[in-house]
Amino acid sequence: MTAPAPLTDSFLERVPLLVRDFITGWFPEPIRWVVAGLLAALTILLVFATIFALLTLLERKIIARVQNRPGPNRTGLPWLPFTEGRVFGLGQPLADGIKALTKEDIVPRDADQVLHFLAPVVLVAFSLMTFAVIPFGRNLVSVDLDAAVLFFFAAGAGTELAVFMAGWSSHNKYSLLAAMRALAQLISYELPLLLSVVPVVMLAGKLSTTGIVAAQAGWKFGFIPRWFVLSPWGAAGFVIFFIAALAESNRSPFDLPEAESELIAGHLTEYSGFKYALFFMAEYFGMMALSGLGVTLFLGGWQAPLPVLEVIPSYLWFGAKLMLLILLFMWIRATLPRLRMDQLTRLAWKFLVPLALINLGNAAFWHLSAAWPGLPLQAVRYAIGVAVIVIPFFLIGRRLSAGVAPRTYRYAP
Amino acid sequence: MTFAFAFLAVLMVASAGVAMLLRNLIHSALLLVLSWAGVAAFYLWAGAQFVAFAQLLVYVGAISMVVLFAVLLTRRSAGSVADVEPATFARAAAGLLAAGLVGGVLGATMLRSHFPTATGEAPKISVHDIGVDLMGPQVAALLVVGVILTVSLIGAVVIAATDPAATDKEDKP
Amino acid sequence: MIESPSSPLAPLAGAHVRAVHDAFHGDLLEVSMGPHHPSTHGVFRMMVTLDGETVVKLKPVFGYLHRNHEKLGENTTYLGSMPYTDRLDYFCSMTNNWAYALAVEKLAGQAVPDRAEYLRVILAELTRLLNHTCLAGFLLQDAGASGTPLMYAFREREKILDLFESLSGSRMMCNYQRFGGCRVDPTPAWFDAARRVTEEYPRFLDEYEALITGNEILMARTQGVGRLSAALAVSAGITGPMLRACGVDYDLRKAEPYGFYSRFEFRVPLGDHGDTYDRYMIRILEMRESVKILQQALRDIPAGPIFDSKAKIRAFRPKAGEAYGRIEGPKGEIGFYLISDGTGNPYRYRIRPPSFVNLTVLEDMCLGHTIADAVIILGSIDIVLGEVDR
Amino acid sequence: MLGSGIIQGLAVTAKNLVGSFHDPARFTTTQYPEERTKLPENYRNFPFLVADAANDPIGSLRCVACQICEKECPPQCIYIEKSKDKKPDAAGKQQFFPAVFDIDTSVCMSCQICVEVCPFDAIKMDQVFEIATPERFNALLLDRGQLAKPNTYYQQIHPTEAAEVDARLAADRKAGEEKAKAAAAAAAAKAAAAKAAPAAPASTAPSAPKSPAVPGTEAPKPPTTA
Repeated sequence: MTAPAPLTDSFLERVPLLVRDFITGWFPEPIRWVVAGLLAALTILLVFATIFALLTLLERKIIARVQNRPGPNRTGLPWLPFTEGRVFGLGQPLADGIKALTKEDIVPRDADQVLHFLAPVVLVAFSLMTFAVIPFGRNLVSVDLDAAVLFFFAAGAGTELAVFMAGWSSHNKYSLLAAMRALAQLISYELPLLLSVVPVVMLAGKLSTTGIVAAQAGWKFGFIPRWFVLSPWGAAGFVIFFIAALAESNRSPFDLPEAESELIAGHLTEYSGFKYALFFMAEYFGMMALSGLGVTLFLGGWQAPLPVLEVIPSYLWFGAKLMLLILLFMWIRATLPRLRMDQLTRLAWKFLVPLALINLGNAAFWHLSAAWPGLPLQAVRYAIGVAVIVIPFFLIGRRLSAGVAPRTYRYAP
Repeated sequence: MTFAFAFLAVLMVASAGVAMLLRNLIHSALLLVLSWAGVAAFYLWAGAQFVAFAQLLVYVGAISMVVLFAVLLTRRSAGSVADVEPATFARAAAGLLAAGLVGGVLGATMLRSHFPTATGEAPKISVHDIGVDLMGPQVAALLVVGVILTVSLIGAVVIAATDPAATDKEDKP
Repeated sequence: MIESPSSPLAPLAGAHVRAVHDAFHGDLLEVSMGPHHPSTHGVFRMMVTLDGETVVKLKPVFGYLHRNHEKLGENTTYLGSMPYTDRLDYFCSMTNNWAYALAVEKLAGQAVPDRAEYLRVILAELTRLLNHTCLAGFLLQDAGASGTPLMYAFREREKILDLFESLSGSRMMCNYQRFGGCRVDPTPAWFDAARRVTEEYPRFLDEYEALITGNEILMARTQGVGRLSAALAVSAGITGPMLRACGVDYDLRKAEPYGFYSRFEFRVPLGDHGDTYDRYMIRILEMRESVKILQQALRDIPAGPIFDSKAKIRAFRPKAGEAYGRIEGPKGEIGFYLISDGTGNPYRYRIRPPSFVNLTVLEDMCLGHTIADAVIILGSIDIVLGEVDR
Repeated sequence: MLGSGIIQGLAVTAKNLVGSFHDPARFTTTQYPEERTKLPENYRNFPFLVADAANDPIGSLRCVACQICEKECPPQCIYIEKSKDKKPDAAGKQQFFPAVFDIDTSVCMSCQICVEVCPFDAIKMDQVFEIATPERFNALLLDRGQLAKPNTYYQQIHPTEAAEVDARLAADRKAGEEKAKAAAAAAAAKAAAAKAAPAAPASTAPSAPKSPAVPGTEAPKPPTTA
């Protein structure tokens, strides 16, 4: 992240890098890279913490609107002029934050004090680390690692540990049950998540996130972007990735570890005050990071969808796509009931994993048939690509939903 | 660089040592995870990015879960203290003997081995090169490892699977 | 079952949890769900013994909301008990009122004018709509649907509650029926509003079903879960949609037509599986039938008095005797048994609460299912603790 | 197809998300303290005592302290002490009046049985619902001063019902006056004839029985038998 911005880019595109160079310019050359790294970390922390704060509000607003309610709209920013102290409840995150900070931090007497404290810290740390390898814009990636995708999942693995620590250390039956559930769920869905990413890595030939974005550059026929999601294997992979990401970030309909109708608040039951807020934050960070990875791997990263739209800076495109995915997360949460534990694991092992494996073969076919000449043959290639994934979907889907079907009812004579 | 090495080494050894000394098995398991993370950091320090992340993913992400599950599901002790019988002289002697034997073998091997001193820069190996290498010259080894893992997995499933009658009963709502 | 200190879950032992050892099941975990738990529909407590997440024993504990209802009824006048019946099953005050009024009218030999009978049918069917709508919402809430179906249910319930409010003066504690008729005569504007609600209801039901009935997750969660056999249901005295979901054709509106139900055309839906999904679907189908009854009743309601001129409000003293009045409430058969000794207070006042009787088979339905299923099975029984504990 | 039900559900929620911005049938919320829905006329919450004169509410209560409501109140939240002396009511008759009339609104369940049993139309249902108070003890125990509200207020909150009550009371009063006049005339004739000491017919005659069971918005009131 120390390379200067190429002068070929538009000014808006270069702004973040120019600011960085301006600030690092105050420091002597030998420690500039350290300053640049810290600056990147600080920016990510600030930007995503702000987005997190706004997302909590947005999520409540959206779910409220889906449910035909106005959502939080009372808490305003009292010092803002002309608003009568209310701006769509924009003060809500602030109020929530103050509440979380000032609330008494209750630790159960029998809890494992050290682990109880460490769990939220570890969780936030690991979920923040995943942001390091996501390219937010043309030249905006904090650490351009060669094995970036691997790093992402390695850092994500730490969060499971934190969830376990939280559940076990709370010394509460609900917490422990939730922790066990969370572990089973995270391990089960790690597999389809990874398997859905493998085709991307295979076709891009790289583990580096910037390399994968670069592999999706360019336009077919001058206007169709070459994003992976637009190919049959990519679309299937994206859907599998998305479902697995829902489960990995404990979002509805896979929010079993926090199933309030069964387990109160799951592994968060014994947490209060700011530690609870940290868990909450880490959950949103995880969701944003996974969405960011999804954008990078399947949706062309920071690339514009049309050549003419490239005047808009790349980081805005990334933000827009990220938002889109997060809205999808919220929409799903507002709609679906939750699965049962055995159904959840069955979905992973009997449905997503086989489909992801088939998709791997599909991607291989796509890779090998890339050179088929002529439009008709390309159309055949598309058809095969779609068929290879859709037919197993129907077969496995029918198997999975066996015995579960809408019913007809009779009436008393 | 020496400082980083020393720090990582101390971290690894210390966490492993404390893990052995602690009575609380969960704490021990978590410290073990820390030790593994130290190994990953050590790889990273040595410039082996791929191996480091793989170590993190596999050990911190997966193996640790297996260990924790094993501890939670098999522990037969009351309280959080490991169920250890009171120390006796015979026990201590047996422990010391075993430690001495293992240490002796390891030490002898290390003393006999010849470690060539690294000269100059470590070679830059990209993930791409590793992939090519694994799929090319080393593919036989990779396949053998895969087969062994598959066999062990199938074995585990066979052992874990209950008899059909019991499964049937469970399936019926 | 003995407590075993060597269980792996023993470190968790404390006030709420006890590791128990059972010779057959090995190590079990006893969890006390409730009385303060998000999904027990009030202050209900389930002592659940778990093998892993599977329920091997479930003991319902209730009485936390006991308010001495029956004894109060014996110490107040006949009329004085009427507002208390609102508070039994606070979703269905209109049907509770009707059942009580019916019992007292039987006791006193009191006639009811036609218009009042029609009104009672209209209000009872509106109550059925609102109760079943809410139940569907709560069931989905228990299944984890972050409140959306519940909010839609509440949106529609609001319209019915508005009707109740503009008629009786109160949204939930209607206190509307009297011995010999009803309290307030609805205005033509009220009937227009009721017709509008009735017309719009099928559209809401369509949307609601599109939202959730075909949902694969809901079907997977509810089909085959909490199965209740017809034999057990009959011998346990289960009534209402829960009984009809088992395929037993028993609806008091058909079996023992009270009021003017014999004048209306409607069908009684029956389930074949007796599982949670059937219990949910029977209620949806019953709502569609209720809409039909409402349309007929709102069309045919005659003009005339709503209160029998010979009926008494003050100093109401039925002659000595006993009577049992029962109706098909939304939750099942709700009945009131009264013994009069000729004074102003009943000598004995007894309620047959459908929630309470239906709750008795909870353990039988939950055994072998997971704790997550137990929650939605409880939700599908449709209990209101005000009625269970009385 | 697996997933079709889920997609259908997502379509419904999307429709509601959009609908909540433009469709008032979907977005039914009102922002309470600023916006208020109009209370229906029949809405009831807590009883109040009707007073005929707005300038002297306590002095002009219709209540004659007959204590029927106190007996009939299911949660027994009414406490009445009858006055020792009598004073003339609106019709000029000598009546007792409540020296103490308390309603504990923390106990009252707004069932309006007191209204139904009152033979004098003296207690009616109010429409107040914002009586929350931080005071723990006496703030919710309303005495007759707080309970007394003028008839004009009653006409304002329950117009239809109040009009009926007013008409009935006017008819009663007229009938009462005529009866009193007739009685007075008869008494005068009797007195003239027999020269006996005249009794005060107005003070002994109970309030005239009301027209029973008019189907309408008002609850029927059968004649007093207590």
